[in-house]
Amino acid sequence: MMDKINWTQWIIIAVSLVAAPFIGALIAGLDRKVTARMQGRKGPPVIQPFYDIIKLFSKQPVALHKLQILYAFLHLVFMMLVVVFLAMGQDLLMILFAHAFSTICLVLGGMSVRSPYSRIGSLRKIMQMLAYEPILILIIVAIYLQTDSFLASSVMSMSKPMLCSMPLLFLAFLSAVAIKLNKSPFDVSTSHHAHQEIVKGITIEYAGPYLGIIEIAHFYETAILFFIIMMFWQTNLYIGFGLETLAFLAILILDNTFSRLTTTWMLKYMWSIPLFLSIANIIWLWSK
Amino acid sequence: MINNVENITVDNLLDKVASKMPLGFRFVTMTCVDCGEHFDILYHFDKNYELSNFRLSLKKGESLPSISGLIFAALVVENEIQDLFGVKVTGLVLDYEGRFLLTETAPERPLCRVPGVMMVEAGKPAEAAEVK
Amino acid sequence: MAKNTIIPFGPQHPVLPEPIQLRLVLDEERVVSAIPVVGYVHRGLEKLAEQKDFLQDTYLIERICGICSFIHSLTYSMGIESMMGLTPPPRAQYLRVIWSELHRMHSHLLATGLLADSFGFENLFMQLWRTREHIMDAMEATTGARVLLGTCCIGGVRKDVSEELLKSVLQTLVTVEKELDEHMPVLLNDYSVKQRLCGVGILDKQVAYERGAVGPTARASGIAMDLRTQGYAAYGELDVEPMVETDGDCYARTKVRVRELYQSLNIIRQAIGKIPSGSINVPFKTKPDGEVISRAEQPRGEVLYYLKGNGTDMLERLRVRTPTFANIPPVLAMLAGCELADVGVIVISIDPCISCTER
Amino acid sequence: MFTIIGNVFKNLRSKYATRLYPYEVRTPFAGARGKLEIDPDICIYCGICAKRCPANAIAVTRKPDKTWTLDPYRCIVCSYCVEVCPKKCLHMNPKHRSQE
Amino acid sequence: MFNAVSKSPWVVHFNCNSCNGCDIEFLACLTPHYDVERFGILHIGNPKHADVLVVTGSVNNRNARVLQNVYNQIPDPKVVVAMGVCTSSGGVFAGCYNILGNVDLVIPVDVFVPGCPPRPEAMIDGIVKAVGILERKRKGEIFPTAPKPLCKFKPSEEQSAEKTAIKEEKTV
Amino acid sequence: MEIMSFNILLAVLIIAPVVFGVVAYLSPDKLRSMSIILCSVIVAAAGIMITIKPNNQFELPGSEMIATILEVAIVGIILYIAVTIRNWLILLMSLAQLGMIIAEIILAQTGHAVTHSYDFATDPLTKILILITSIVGPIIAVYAIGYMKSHQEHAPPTAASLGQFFFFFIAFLGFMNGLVMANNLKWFSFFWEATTLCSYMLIGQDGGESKKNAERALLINTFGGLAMVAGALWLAVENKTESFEGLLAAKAVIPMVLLCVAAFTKSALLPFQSWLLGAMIAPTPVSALLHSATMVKAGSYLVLRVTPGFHDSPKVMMVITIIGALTFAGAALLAVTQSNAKRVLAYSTISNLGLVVACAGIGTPLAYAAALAIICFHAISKGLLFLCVGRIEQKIGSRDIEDMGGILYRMPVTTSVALIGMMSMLLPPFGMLLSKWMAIEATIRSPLILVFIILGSALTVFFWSKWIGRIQTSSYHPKFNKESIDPAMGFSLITLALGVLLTGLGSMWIFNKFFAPITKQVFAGRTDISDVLWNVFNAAGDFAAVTLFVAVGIAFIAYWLLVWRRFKETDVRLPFLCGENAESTVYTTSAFHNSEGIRSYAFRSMGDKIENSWSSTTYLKNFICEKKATIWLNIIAWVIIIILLGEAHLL
Ligand code: NFV
Ligand code: SF4
Ligand code: SF4
Ligand code: SF4
Repeated sequence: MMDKINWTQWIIIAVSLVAAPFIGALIAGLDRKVTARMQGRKGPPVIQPFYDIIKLFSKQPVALHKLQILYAFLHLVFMMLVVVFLAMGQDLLMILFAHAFSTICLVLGGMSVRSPYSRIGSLRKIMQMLAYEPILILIIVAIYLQTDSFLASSVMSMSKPMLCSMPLLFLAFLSAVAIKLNKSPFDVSTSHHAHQEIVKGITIEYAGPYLGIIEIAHFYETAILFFIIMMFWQTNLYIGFGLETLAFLAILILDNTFSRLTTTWMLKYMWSIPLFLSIANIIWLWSK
Repeated sequence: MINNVENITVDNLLDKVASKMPLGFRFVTMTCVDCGEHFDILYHFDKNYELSNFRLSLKKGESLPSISGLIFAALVVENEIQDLFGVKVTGLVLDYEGRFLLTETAPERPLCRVPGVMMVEAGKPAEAAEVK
Repeated sequence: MAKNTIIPFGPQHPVLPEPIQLRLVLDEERVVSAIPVVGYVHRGLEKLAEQKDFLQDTYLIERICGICSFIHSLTYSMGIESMMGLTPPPRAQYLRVIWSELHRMHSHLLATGLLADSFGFENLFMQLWRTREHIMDAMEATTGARVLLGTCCIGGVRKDVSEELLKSVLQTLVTVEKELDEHMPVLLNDYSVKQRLCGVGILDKQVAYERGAVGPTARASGIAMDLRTQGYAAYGELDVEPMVETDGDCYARTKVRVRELYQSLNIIRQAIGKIPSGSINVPFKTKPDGEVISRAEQPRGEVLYYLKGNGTDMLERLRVRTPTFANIPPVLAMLAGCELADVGVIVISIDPCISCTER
Repeated sequence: MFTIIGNVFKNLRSKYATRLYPYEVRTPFAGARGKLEIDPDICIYCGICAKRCPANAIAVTRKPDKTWTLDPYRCIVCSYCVEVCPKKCLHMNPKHRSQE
Repeated sequence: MFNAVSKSPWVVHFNCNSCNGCDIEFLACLTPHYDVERFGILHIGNPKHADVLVVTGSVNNRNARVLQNVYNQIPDPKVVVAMGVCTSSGGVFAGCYNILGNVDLVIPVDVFVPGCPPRPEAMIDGIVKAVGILERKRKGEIFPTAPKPLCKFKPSEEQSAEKTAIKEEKTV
Repeated sequence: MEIMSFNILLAVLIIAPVVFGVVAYLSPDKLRSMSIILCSVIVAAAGIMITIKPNNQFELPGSEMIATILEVAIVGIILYIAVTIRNWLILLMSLAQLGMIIAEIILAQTGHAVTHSYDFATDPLTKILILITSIVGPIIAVYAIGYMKSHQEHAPPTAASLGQFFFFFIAFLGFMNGLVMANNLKWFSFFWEATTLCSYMLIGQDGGESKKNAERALLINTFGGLAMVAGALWLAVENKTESFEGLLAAKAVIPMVLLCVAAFTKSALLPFQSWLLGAMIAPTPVSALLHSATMVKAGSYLVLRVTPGFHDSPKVMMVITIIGALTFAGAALLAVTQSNAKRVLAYSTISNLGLVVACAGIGTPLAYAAALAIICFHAISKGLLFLCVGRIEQKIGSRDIEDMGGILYRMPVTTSVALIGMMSMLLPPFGMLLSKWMAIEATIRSPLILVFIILGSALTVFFWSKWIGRIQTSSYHPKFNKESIDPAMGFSLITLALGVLLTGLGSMWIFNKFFAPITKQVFAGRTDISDVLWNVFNAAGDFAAVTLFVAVGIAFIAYWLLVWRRFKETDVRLPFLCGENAESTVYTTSAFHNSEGIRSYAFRSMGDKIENSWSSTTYLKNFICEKKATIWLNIIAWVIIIILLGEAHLL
């Protein structure tokens, strides 16, 4: 309830709302830098994403029609909501829903325009959702099995790091993160710099500030995902941070050692190995 | 100068062309040359790096039957000839109707020689740009 | 039931480096039909060549395409030479071979790099182009230009290459080979690359033959055809074998290119080893007259020049049939029934060069 | 799978391949065709270069005064003119034009 | 703010009519040896996200409208960089029947990069210059189409006053 | 206020519709509309009144006899129909049904005493269904006035008369009310069969092809009827009772399972789903009323009614849950493959009914509350969606989703209403999402079910967003079209849309105010069940609901301030078509697909011709085919049902 939130919580919410995009942007900047170095290039400065965002907001706001932009706003707001929920340690399922709806809004925005590439990208985005959503839910199930609670805050009450009890789920989750960040081999619906058969896919018709909104939402999302990775070692922040770095490098290496594969492949893969890993992990937890 | 040239006519064109493929010839391309009164249309076939050609002389204004029904690959070049020389090619599998390489705004039949005018001034000299 | 998707694929499309439109009809994401729409790069160069004199044409012809430019001017020169009865001196012939093969290498690296880009392997693209840069340097060092070499002329070549430079080219080749050894396994053995290439865009031998495929496209379908074996320029004295694969899919085409890269390395080494000294061109006074067909093996396949001179400075007709021109009908056969995601890959796998095609 | 990973780590370890162009300029290759230059004092304004240039980039006038004009936005840097000039007053500067 | 516009120019490349020479040189700019991403440049492939339009090749009858469309789809502020002599005059192709000519017949161009093809270094110069213009355009300055100065030489005897000054005099 | 006693209200609810139906049948067009409206008002008023009254019971003297006679009569009618359409299977089954009824009578005559209980009663569960029937029902009936007017103009000559249509349509409301209030199984069977009959007649309304589909519906539902009568007979013989009360008290597993099978047929769960799809051939109001909002809910109502007593047969409950969950996921999967709007809606209905059954099977309070919430929210939303589709179909002459692009501009009101309906099926803060959330939380302890529910939810999101994406696809229009709507249809659409919006926005509140107390009542005094999730859910739900509102509000306000007001026509750009966009600002309104304002999706193609680009939606053709998937799902479902029967027998 609103009235039950005390001022520390308000501060936490405010701080996380402000900090998340910065962290996300920083990660994106590091991503670009490290990717460049992996390819033997010098690469852009680490704060490049900030320049990009500022630039996007100084561009002319062009669009195909008005409705499209509403969805960009909703996309961002739901992403922010996820951050708020996480900061409040709220129900994990609700967090997942909010996150899913954020994505759905992006999809709807992409589909609301009469632009074939955008629509194809949107459909692929839904496929991506189909691919990773079960894993996210299974992670929640695993958390529930251990804590008997759906609350995000309950994770902190676990005495052992989550990674110890859900190592396989962690691996599966990394695949999901790769999808969410549109990294090879999963960058089917849109992709940041690669040249794709559907051009920019789902974001193709957003320009200027509206693209900026979507980018910011993406930063939020990145921050959220990395926060969740950190939660896998909730008992020690430093180790959690190390875990995060490792995961970050792993995803970048994945990005740089794989080509983009097809949607069909993605679905098949995600519904076989990671799903199998997750279910195995769940069964193990269940039998414990 | 060009070896293995056989003269053919519009009437036996299709038969001749059809007879080439079973012999293991690969269709290479066609060349159209404007010879003033008529077009020389050369059909090039290749077997073991050896070209063998048909030469068809087509009167201006006459239409050329398409061989794209026999050899799909000829489609592209026939459309091109139709564009660039204004030769009407009949029976194309996919007819771009003279809009293959050219658009409405482009000159018509650009590769035809206009009698009398042998050379169009190619490009403007540098002064022209300077004046502008 | 649902209508089919109709989209233009190109002309301005990041996967296609060049403007060509494929009008795709898709059922969900499966291609039902693909119709090429061209003319975005049509310049009308054949006409212009008739209006410049045949010496200037050498430079014009080079600019049919920046990727395979040298071999264009080479084929053109060979045509004019045979019209005028000239035989370039052997050193020129060898230099021509060396530059041709450098061109082939840069073109193949470019093509495979673009292919990697088209299936989203950015890193591989970067690495291949990085390797390519060595070859560009070698070309710039030997000719003075990176792309449009401008060194082939009628009767020989314009520029001699010193022994040191040739040595440095060999040196470059060592680097290139080392890097190729590193990258080629990625192209050939990587799981994800194979996923995208194997079994995609299959062109079987019969169709390849009927539709007149040339170059790596044809060779990948099992048609052993390489004009270099006919021994134009100095190829007759060098060891050239057509590189043939039989699967006819994108993977086979890539493999042909990869093998040709090594082959080119080998040829250049042979040529540098055997290169005689002497003059680099022959003087001439005559004007081209008569009709001639000249053919050579471009990176993408057989190029055919039809030249008709009339004893004046101007040619009466110059016609170029480039390899991509011949490869367009086969690529349409490959596209039918493929996935949208593979359209770019398939198109790039024949290494299309539209500016060659449309001139 | 992961066949390129060795290369990735190699790149991470070693210095980047990038030439930091505007800050560090590589010396051009000797004999590179960067831009066309003329020594106007040797030139006899015969106009042969202008006639031979495949791109019509040169204009030479003798009257009212002697000028040799190059349209650098037309020149295809082929150095054909260098070859045909009887006085050899044209030469190619290995530096490219915008690098002045 | 931070001149952000000039620090994050996203490029869309349209190959008009080029012989690919300029094209591949431009692509080479993206690759490790030149790496224009150092300047924040992304080859984005979609005009709606772009700030810089890189054109190679001259305009012909069919692609003029495409060029126009691509240009129109780029939101302001935007700059156009024309690579190669084809873009500035038609280059060696001037006079071809299907060539309309230079790119600035169709869209305003901010930077012309001479050369056939320009070296990647020259292209980088061009883009860097264009990016400066981009920032000033954001501030509302209006730019005319870039000039294409000729290089005019006269025998130095005739230049009695300043003997050495005119090596490369530029006129518009 | 005892203005009207319970008994009178009851009678009004059941009998008034039938009477008005007869009036509608006999009267000419004008009067018919009047009588329908009047009936609607009366039923709605009575429905509301009976719900605000305390729970009550009613016993009819001699009801045994009346019910039996009515039941025999209705089975007789079905028999007659079976003979006329020469469907021997139906004939056989109704004969068996008749036989069992007679057996029961004979039993009673031979002194086999059966405990009597009251005949009709209201309790919270009943009241929810009455509310749905008597509020959503009349609204749809009003819509039908407008709809049928133009439907009849284009109907084939084989179509039955409007009078007949409205008779069954209106009378159905009464039967439905009776059905949910009946406590006595005899009465229940009668109403059950009566709704089957109505459904049959209404599906076959247009004659021809539709007759076949009606026949299938009748066949499957007769099978259900058979199961039900068998259950009743068993109950009477073994447990000497014939009321739900008795059933629950006796904990008789076999009759309960038989009743559940009957419920599955009516709710069209797998493997009985085929009739509901066939039923989509009926005029859209029928689909809306019978085949999504009310009649099919009878099945899930029955499951909800009987399951609370069987917590000590966990295996049976488990199997019921599995069937529900399988249906939920399976129907959603099939819905993904469909492009026919009504079939999508049908599958979605089946899917949701599956979820209700699954929740009922889980049987914890949270699940029970979720089931109630789904029934309620689904009825409103789905009713609305059907009405929208009906209208769209009449307007564009197609029920293919792919043809619905651009209707946002052509018929903004209907489309917005439809959008609201669809959003309410999957987006927060609408009730459906809330219910699904509860369902997931409730199933957390049974991973198998959870997997189904997760899959089902994901697929649900998939097909809805595809559809939403399609209908809102549009180009830029400076102004929207003015839409002219038939007043009756307009009224229904707007009321239902308001209903959806209000219940949606207040879903958390409604939940806490109504469903939670009802559930508590149902589970009152049950110590064997505790639900730790309950409180957590409430707290979290509250917080989520409030923040969601705030967030969405912020988004809208920001959007309005920053974009809506400032958006200029000059900021409009054409879509990315690889640079080959054809001329832009050509406004045409002629052919349907060109009525798109700016013809922005045109591109120049082969030979410089201008062509329209088009992008269809994916139906996962690469992955699944409806036919094959149906067969497999049916096989699995049959296996599960057989297991269920076996399970019941063993206990
Ligand atoms: N190889 C080659 Fe060409 C030629 N001739 C051709 O299609 O590249 Ni531009
Ligand atoms: S050819 Fe040489 S001497 Fe003659 S004008 Fe040109 S530069 Fe001067
Ligand atoms: S270099 Fe070539 S293009 Fe340039 S002026 Fe000389 S001849 Fe003309
Ligand atoms: S400027 Fe030269 S290299 Fe560039 S496109 Fe034109 S001809 Fe080709």
